[in-house]
Amino acid sequence: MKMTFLEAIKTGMDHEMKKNENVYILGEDVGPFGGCFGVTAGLFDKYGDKRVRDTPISEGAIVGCAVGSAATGLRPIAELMFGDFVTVAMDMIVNQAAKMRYMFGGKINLPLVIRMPIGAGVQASAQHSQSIEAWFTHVPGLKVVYPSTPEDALGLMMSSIEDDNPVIFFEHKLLYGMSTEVGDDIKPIPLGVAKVQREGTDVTVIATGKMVHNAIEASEKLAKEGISVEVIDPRTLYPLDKNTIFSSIEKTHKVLVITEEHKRGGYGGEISAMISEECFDDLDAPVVRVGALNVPMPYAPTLENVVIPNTQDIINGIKRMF
Amino acid sequence: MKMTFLEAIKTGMDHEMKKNENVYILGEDVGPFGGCFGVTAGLFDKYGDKRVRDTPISEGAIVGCAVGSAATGLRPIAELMFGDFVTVAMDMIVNQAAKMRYMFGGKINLPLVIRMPIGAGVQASAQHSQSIEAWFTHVPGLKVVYPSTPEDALGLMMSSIEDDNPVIFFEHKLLYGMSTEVGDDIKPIPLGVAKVQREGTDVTVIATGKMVHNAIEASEKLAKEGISVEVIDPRTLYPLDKNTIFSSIEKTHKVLVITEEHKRGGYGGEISAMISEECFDDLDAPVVRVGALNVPMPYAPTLENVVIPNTQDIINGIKRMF
Amino acid sequence: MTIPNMNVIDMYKTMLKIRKFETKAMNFFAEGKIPGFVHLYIGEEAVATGVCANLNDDDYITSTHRGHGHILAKGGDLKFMMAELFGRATGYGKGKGGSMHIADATKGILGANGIVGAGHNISVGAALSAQYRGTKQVCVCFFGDASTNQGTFHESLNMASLWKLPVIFICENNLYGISIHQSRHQAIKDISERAVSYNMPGITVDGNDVFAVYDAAKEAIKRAREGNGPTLIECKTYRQRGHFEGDPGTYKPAPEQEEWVKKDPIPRVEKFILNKKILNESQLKDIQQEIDIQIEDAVEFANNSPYPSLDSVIEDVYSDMKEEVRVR
Amino acid sequence: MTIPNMNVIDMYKTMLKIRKFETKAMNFFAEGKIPGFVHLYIGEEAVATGVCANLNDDDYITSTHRGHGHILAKGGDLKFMMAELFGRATGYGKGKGGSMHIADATKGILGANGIVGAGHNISVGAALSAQYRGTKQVCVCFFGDASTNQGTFHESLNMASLWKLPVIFICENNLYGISIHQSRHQAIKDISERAVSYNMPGITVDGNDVFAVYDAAKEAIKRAREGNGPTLIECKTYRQRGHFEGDPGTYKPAPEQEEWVKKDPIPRVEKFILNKKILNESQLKDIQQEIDIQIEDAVEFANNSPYPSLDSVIEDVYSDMKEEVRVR
Ligand SMILES: Cc1ncc(C[n+]2csc(CCOP(=O)(O)OP(=O)(O)O)c2C)c(N)n1
Ligand SMILES: Cc1ncc(C[n+]2csc(CCOP(=O)(O)OP(=O)(O)O)c2C)c(N)n1
Ligand SMILES: [Mg+2]
Ligand SMILES: [Mg+2]
Repeated sequence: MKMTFLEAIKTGMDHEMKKNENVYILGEDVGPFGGCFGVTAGLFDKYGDKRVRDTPISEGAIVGCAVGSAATGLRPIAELMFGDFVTVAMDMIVNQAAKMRYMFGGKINLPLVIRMPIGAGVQASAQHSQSIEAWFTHVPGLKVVYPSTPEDALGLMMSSIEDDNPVIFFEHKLLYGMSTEVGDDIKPIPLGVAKVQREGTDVTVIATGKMVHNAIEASEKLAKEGISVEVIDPRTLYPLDKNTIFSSIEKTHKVLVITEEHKRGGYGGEISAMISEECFDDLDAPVVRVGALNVPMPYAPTLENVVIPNTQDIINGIKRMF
Repeated sequence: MKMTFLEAIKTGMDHEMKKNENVYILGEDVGPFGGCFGVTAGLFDKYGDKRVRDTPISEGAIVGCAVGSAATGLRPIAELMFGDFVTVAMDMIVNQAAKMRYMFGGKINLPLVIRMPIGAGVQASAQHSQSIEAWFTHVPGLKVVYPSTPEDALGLMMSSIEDDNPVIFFEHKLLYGMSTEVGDDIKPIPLGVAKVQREGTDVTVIATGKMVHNAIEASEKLAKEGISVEVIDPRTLYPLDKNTIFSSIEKTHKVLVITEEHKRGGYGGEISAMISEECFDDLDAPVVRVGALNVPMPYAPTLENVVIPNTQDIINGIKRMF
Repeated sequence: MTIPNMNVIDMYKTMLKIRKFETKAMNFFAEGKIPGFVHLYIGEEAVATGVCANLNDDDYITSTHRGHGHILAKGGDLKFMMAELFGRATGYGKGKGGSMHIADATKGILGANGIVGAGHNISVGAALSAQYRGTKQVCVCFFGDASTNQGTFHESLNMASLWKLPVIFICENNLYGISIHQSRHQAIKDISERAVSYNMPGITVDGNDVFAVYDAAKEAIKRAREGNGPTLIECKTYRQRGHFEGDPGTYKPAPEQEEWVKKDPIPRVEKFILNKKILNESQLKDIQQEIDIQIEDAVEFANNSPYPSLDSVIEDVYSDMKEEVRVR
Repeated sequence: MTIPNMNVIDMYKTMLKIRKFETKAMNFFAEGKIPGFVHLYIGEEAVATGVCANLNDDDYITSTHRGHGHILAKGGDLKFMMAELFGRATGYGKGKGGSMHIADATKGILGANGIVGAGHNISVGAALSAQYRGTKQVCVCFFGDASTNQGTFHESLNMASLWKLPVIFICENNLYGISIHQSRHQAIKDISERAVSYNMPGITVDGNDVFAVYDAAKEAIKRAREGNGPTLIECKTYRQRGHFEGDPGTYKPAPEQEEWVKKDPIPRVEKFILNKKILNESQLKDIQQEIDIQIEDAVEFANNSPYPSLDSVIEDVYSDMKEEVRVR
């Protein structure tokens, strides 16, 4: 069946809520309003205010509530309206959720999911457009998921909810409306398994989130010029499926990493560094990274377009390697 | 004269406070108590409670106060008692301080310094030991300073206070007691200039914070085995002095990056990726990164020692390249 | 009430300016001429107007995502605001900020803000700065009812009261945080009660009565200027539009909406002006026309302004260096 | 006061256990046998004891950096605690947590916490969980006076009251946050007044009177169990030691310290027990010895416990995978 990215996330949550009554959703305006982007629309009618909870504007307490209830038997899904607002909930994620299991000697589980819409492209400017994957991939104890298609969003959401660890679930807001075929056999997609989105032989492109689609577009264009591009979407940033990446590089010997985050200090740097460290002899050219410019996201569409990496940037980056 | 790292930071602040009455300090217990690590001890007696302000335990408001007062003519120095507590002040740093200048079209300056003691080694466990450079180097609009010697701490503190941008100033808590010679001619050290801490010809080690000293120790040991190591301390993580790094690599063709942060997603990855991207042809071996294990910092000294990278890890990493 | 006629007229003009500016923005947004998010202040104009009528140019304000009213009331320029909404190089933020990030340092406007509750903290810093430098400046912090559940509210009021800072906390209780009615985000009715926690005065006023707001603010500002510390003023008002443009606001019960539209602050002032014979009908018309012209001028200014150069995208992030450019 | 003699004796034992455990920890820290940070609860034992005497094993608590007393009062095991302070594999956290991070899920102890104010948020989650699952469990949130200026306090009390969650907020007002006297961190005297902001009951009790604490907590816990929501209880007490071991606490005026040492909660209970003839002197001695033995046993247990294996360092961070090991 065809499904939008947004519906896929909702369907994933719905399935898990049906299966397990301890799964619940909380966040700002997630109830009758259906969430700022409409992701939870309809769930309130189905599950009521106990399981789809509107909260005050208190992101720290929202995540704290998730942490406390996860530690005591529930499986919360917390929505942050925009990922950018996690700046007021960092402590609960970083110092509490991520570390409790370890500090307590492994004697406590924290099965919780924190959903964060991220990404630019809607002229929402500097405080509503950030890509913040790198902060969380740097924090031991968190799993980090970032799907790029409806099908993956659905299956990965199910796995995230079923996981006994805190999971950060990123959703690129420009993908919400994207609609594609989703297999009828709805089931979890394991965390830590990458997907080869397009096979190729000349160069490996590792892309995340919305950039996966730019990478595919770039490879279609490059195919016409005789360059065969393999596009890999890690889907979960951590755990990272190194094997799929390494196998591809053994074949292509060239890599470009494309992420929407600011290039400086991004997770793309981790991927690049890791590849250089572990596949040096396989590389015929330096790993090229493409990312957003290192400036806050500007408002004017013309400026925003310059800051966000695009298909042409990927093409340019690849061509530099040939 | 000889000076401890701690005294050097204090001296840097003292000099600037003397010069400019709009420079002031705020933070928890920074007044008569002198700060949890004693860095501000004595300044309260000298400058009084207007300029050395004890605050309630409200890190968000502390940094917010710094932001609001910097925007209106003061030059605040905010102390976070431990860098780990920045999790409750992230918004003021990331969404406000770093972005205001840009969002407002460059029409506002934010001359403020946020001091954060970081690092492990005192059995303070998971919530009092983190190295969090990577979060801030990823945020456009912030400058990030991380000195490793008293002399640098002093001069860089002066420059940080005189800078018109928000500066994150990291202090490794194990360095506070370190005492070395500081030139009598006290003056600012410009941000963005690396220091070659030890010259060498066979391999370049880029090290930050306390790890600079481990790197020097490693190079002394390796010298006996005939391996000549050049140790570079960037001192400011951003702006990063690429030239000094690149010149060294042109000579040595081998690089190891050693940072105390968790390896996954650390700033070490950025440095490594950047070097691979820009110096690929100069490299005879993959850039090796050494960092902390990707687990929260444990309490027991034996465990903590395993997690923190040490001199032997640097030696091992270098030997792998030969 | 002992407000001079001059001030009454000025306040009327300000309210009208806000209303007309926003009505334009509303239409432009609907036409797709303004992108991003636009949060309108329609129905709440009396709050910003009544408060700012007491302020000097060098006093400070912090604002919110719903900032047009605050900025105009504090003396912000229609032209630079409209140009910013249009994403032009002449806008307040050179097109980098948009509706949620308008600031004007020359008027003490420390910025609209996209983060709910951020202004609380910043206002304390600005007030500290005034106290530190020994000026008689004050800072007014505007914020919504729902933002009073954010930790920043608490930390800021505590610190401001402890240090007797010259800040005035103006809560615009418009009954909603997006779709959430006040009764669903806090267990109290009068937000001014929260002043107790900080040992500061807290009062509630009719936020649709510009004179009531004016009077309450006057006293609080005086108190602050005299070094007696902060005040929390809750202004009961109503958001006539959806949360942002595009939100139909269907969660607001129709009778509630109607009741509040009846209490619209602008006709109330018009009636007052006519009743008290401060101005006659035709004089009011003149004012309305005068403001229409100002708005048209601002639109024209914005329309005729250049787009920001693409190179400018890497400027203004540091005071002393540029980020790296992309070669495309 | 109508507390059965049995309970009085139990509470006495608990207080003594805390005192003696911490006195040991204090000495071990001084000798360098315990590294890291150690924050002692000496002088405040009546609070945790009086509150927890009303709790069941499956009720929850959240604690602070100063957690030994809470954990022991809630049924934590001396042996596993001491072993944790010693950094041994048998400790509550297998040597990974230390003094600031002791938890015991089997006793509903959701962890001491190194972040001031973090427990507030977590307690709300635990209480929500109890309400959600329809149990009659409650959660007690312990925290210091200075932590009530942290945003988390505000957000948590607001949410708990709004949702009528079964949580009891116990403020241990020991007059200081590290070196900062209460009068220098907030503009109020009675922290219980802050309950007004959330429309919940707020009361202040003598925190050095274990029976007063017991009574107040009993009522609040009943209220919570019956679905009537949270209560804020402020217990006025005093931290007899420095903030952490190593801090001489010179900022505390000597007369203040002396006055409070006179109000030490343990002799008060002893006097009560003797006066009321609940026990005689020799019976008290027996209890003291019994606890001394328990402490000695705990020390022996800790001393004889193995250090954690170095391999264990990469375990327990995820439930289903291990991080990469270092090859050294
Ligand atoms: C930290 C943060 N959380 C959530 C949001 C999303 N958001 C923007 S405005 C708003 C409602 C604010 O309500 P209120 O404070 O009452 O102001 P009003 O919109 O009614 O003027 C929300 C939830 C945000 N911008 N920042
Ligand atoms: C977020 C955060 N800020 C600061 C600290 C440092 N710190 C630890 S305990 C403490 C004082 C706490 O005072 P209070 O809440 O009164 O508890 P008490 O120590 O008196 O029991 C401070 C400032 C911290 N651990 N976490
Ligand atoms: Mg509102
Ligand atoms: Mg205290």
